[in-house]
Amino acid sequence: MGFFLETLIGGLMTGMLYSLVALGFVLIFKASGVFNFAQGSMVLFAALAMARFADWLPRWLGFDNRLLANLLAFVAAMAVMVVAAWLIERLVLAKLVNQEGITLLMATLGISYFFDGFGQTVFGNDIYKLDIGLPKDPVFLFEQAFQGGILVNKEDLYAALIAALLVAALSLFFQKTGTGRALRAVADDHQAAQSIGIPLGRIWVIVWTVAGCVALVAGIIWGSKLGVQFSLSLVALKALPVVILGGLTSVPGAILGGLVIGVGEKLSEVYIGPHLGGGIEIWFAYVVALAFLLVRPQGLFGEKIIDRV
Amino acid sequence: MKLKSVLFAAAAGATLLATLAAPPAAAQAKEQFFPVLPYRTGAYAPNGVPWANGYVDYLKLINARDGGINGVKITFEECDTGYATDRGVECYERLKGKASGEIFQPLSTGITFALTSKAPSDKNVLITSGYGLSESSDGLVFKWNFPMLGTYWSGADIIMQHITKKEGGSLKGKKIALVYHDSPYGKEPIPLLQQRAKLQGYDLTLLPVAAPGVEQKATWLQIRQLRPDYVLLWGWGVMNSAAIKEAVATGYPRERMYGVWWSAGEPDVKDVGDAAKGYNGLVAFGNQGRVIDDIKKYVHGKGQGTGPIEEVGQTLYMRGMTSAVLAVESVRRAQERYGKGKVMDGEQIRWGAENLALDDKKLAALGLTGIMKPLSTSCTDHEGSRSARIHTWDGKAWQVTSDWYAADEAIIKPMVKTAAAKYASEKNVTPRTPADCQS
Amino acid sequence: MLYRENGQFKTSYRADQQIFPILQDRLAILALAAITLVGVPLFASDYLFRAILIPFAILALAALGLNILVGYCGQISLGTGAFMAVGAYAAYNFVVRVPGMPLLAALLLGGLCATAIGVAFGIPSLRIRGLYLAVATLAAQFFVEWAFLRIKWLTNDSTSGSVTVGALSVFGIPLDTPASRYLLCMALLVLFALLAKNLVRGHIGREWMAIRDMDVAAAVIGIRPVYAKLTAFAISSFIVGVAGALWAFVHLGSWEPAAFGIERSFQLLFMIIIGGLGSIMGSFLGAAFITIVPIVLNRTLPLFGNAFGVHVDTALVSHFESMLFGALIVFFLIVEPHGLARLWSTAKEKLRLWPFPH
Amino acid sequence: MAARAAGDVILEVRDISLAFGGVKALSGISFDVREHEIRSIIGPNGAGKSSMLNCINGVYQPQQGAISLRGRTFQHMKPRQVAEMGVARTFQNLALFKGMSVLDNIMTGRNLKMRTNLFQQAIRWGAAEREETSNRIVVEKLIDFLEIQAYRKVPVGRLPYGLQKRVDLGRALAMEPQVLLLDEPMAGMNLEEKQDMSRFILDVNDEFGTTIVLIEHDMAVVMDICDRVVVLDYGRKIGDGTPDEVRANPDVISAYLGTAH
Repeated sequence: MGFFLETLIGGLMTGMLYSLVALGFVLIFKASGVFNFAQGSMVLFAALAMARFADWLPRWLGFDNRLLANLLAFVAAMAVMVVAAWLIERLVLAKLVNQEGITLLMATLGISYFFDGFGQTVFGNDIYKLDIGLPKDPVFLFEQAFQGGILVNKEDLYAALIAALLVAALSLFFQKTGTGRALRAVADDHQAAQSIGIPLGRIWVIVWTVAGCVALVAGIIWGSKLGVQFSLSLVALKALPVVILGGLTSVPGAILGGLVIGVGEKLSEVYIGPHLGGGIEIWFAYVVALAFLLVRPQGLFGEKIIDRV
Repeated sequence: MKLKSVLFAAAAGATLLATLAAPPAAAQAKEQFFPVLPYRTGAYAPNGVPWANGYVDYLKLINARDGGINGVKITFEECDTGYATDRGVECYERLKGKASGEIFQPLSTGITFALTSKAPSDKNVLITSGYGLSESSDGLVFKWNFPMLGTYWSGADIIMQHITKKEGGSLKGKKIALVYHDSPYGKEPIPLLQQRAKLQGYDLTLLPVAAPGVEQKATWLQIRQLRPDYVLLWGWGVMNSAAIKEAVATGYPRERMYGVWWSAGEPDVKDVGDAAKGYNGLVAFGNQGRVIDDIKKYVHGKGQGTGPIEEVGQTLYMRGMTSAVLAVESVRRAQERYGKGKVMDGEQIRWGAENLALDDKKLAALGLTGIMKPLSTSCTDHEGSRSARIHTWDGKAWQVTSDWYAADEAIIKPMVKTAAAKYASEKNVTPRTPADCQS
Repeated sequence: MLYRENGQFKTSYRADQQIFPILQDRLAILALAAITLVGVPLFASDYLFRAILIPFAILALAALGLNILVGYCGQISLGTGAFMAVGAYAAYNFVVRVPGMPLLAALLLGGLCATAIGVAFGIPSLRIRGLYLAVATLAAQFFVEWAFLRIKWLTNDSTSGSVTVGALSVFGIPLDTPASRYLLCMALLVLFALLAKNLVRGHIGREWMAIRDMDVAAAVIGIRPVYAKLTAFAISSFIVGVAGALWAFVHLGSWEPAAFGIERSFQLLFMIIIGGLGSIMGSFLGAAFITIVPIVLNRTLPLFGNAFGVHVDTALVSHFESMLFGALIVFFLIVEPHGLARLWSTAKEKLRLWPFPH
Repeated sequence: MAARAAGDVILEVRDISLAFGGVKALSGISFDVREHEIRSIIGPNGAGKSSMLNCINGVYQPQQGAISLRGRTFQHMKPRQVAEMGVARTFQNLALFKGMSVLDNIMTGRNLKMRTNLFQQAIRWGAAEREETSNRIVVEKLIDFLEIQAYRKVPVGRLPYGLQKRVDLGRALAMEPQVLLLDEPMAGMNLEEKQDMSRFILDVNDEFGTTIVLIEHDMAVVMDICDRVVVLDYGRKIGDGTPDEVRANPDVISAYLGTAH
């Protein structure tokens, strides 16, 4: 029982991170109809920027204070992501307006390759330490209730909390603020949005910036966990089943989907895995999502598509 | 207008093709060419880079200090494989034409598998120091493979010996878990561990981790539930540090974790720092010796260093450097038979690699005392030396914490024989008999 | 002046329906065939064969298969690597388990197994559309990779999960020289290209394109989406499977599931984007481009570097490579969505008028 | 316009209701179509005209009601079945296959007539080639009939709107249909193009003896060329009869003509 709870909690905490990345996908998709395959590379890129600046800035400016360094680095990395977002809008999206989803998807594949190459050329391809002072040691709950207690990984706990906060903030931003409303307008109908004077270009820059910020936070969390290196670009792959499970256009879908997948893959690995020889995490989430799509092609909360002719 | 550009493009394409079709420049006289297949990119770059630097630095050292191998200058060229099998093959094809017979060291079990079937027909020597097919230590079947300084079976065997010793001789009823990179590399040790499990009566749990190994929470929850007495780590790249961090997070004692030599380098622990204190790993050589100073003096001193100088002497760097030693010495040995100061071809280098005899005297002469154990290969045994030590991370650096162990031939030999035989039948290779070894 | 079609009048629909209606094209293609099948084997170096020509031929074949699915039927797949893997391992099993199994038969059987898997993973396409499908096909990728690592039976109980094949021969002719291997791949490539071309210009091809362009209208004029999509999946994954088997047997000779990882799927996708979606020719051009560019970069970049006194190390080269590919993908999608194939045909258009424009 | 000899009922729609979620698109629609006549469905935007056709085509599945076609009655039809029973269709906002040439678009209309299997097609030699050619001949006739010979090999995307409409018609005719459903064939055309199109429609009706169901906005055209009219408004049927009867119908006047003038 205790073990089950541990797995469950572990899954939920991982799931929260998936939700975060998935949210990046959903925001961009809602606002620009782009399925952003570059999300993962953005995570890597942002994390690299953060880690390297945290390392460089003190040397350039000649101070020695980890907190300050991290803060400045965060700002710098954020700035980088804003520029990136702007460039992407200018050089790619603006040129591909009203193209089919598949074309845009492929374009983001291209973007992601570019990010990987560029990021590692500029920031290097070693493994970099990114220490934002998250505690690494575990805590044990209900030691009296369960033998050995329930282990909770503090770092993951904090990570999950940060993710949850950001998710909440984004949902609010999306629902409440004027920009958020504009975003949703664009999401519903580009032409209409334009006709009532919402500048598509700016909206897109904003969403991609937001996505960049999401990537940065995810990158920091994973980076401080795994060290900042190339593999970070692969973690986003794990958020894909989340997105299709939750529905490409649904914020709550992304959040719920993330938790479901997170818990699902941990439980499956721990309970089903041993019978199949282990290592099933990597595809289990996909198969679940796939099976689900067969029943509900538009995902948990996605809108139903009706053919008009 | 457009036509012009099209024609221009066509012309450009043609010229490019011409450059490609042009046969690669053949090695000049008095130059021995060494291809280098590193990976400085991709998920495994952090571990691939120091290895490559060590390898290249040593080649540079031989030129800078000794003016080559008995006067034969060393030339080399890198081709980045990114740890991908097909790119490895491509690099092999690209570089192999550069000289008649070369030594390849792909630093990837997958690429080794692919090249094993190509090297013989091309007469290229394949030295896989500390990786590759364990059964390829049988030189009768694998004429061109040289898994020198220990295969994975040797490595696993040594770890088990060490653990057995710690447990006072018996592992009966103990629980051992193997956390491994879900790839041919990670699976190599399994047969040996199972074999020993039969003999020693411990029970072995296999926990694969999908490459690249960033997500291990479930794995370590299982370990926490299973509470094994020891965890063997067979990871590469990010998987290692991730594993150690998960161990910290699930409170598994690092003292009871043992990594293969690929899981016990600086990149694996450096960003874990103190938390990794007590974590153990295999190491097949020392890091104090004259050659280190020579590299600092002749290579880095002259601004020729491939990587940062701090890296010199680190575990993976040393693995790369010693691999280069093996390559160079194979050529040197070949020259002893086929003529000093001559450029050696594939067959000759192969003979050299097969008849290496690096005794203490030779090692001393090379400034390798305290770094490498004596090693001597023969056509039945391409491994040469199967000994290693345990070293432990003290939070700042790796400290050697055991004496040398030698893998237990009694267990490994028969396994090698059967596996090699299976390979021979599959690929219908006819094994050599000890008689025609001198060819 | 040389490239004129006027004066060539079609007297029958049949003549109008052939693959190369223009005389010069027919001659050119014959010449090309002669060169590739006779000229090249005589003059190419081993390196050229094994590092460029053979990989090109095999990848072109795979790209051809993928193009049928993505380019003609509009069903995007990110799981191509998986289908290649199925082809490879299936063929391997036939070879090791069935004594005296001839190579070609094994290749084709491998293809058939890939077909089965392909159709199985194609079924979702009947319910799921576009992006959802794209992601869904990743399931195939990861599952298959896992299966070949985990299920020992599939790898003939090789302890490490990686397998090797022995000496190859076709009709008793041993494939020991690169040239012979190249000829095998080329022959298969040409054969399948021809069959594929016939399909896409036949009515099944029109059905695929109809589904791709406007599936509702297609249904209304009596096209069964199920049939069209599944045949596309079947034929595509058959060709891809054969390509996979070739890649494993002829190019690698010894391989592990990682050889057919997701990177491969993306690489093939790039080939058909750059080469040209919905164009047989495009598959060839794309494959050629993507096989050659990295090698060219590897050879030329360091030279440029030295020229400007910058040291270009291997890492920089391959980072630059992925940057370049990324940029090219975007470039093509923006500037020429129909890829090199379209550039090629525009070039021909120009050539018709040359030297008198308009 | 001389009333033609109206044959017996070929298509009958009984009490069809269709809803998307809560929105009712059609409620209890019934009407019949006689062989060889030109029947038209009119009504303001959002009256449910296209939805009606989509039900007949089997693109939408009506929640209730039945459709009987040449004596056979169906609750639910698959588009394929409908097509096989000789019902063809053109689309309101062009649903041509953009990537394909005019020729291929129309050839696609022949798909039901083409029987060779995959392998025959792959080899192409013999049966497949013959089949291709024979169907090509039929299609070429249509191309002549629609006067678009010059554009054979042009991708339809590049054609002007009016011509695209013709290709759409051609693709439908290629099916040699008994019943032809035309969804606003003249929408967005200039007068001249409209006249051409009307001519084509009448010719089709005469030469091939095809029964035609026609959705149209443009009252004038409808009243000229069609025999009987159904009037829809907000998914309900508010009028049915000859053009003159419909003109007289007060509901129709208020709902439609009223707004039209």
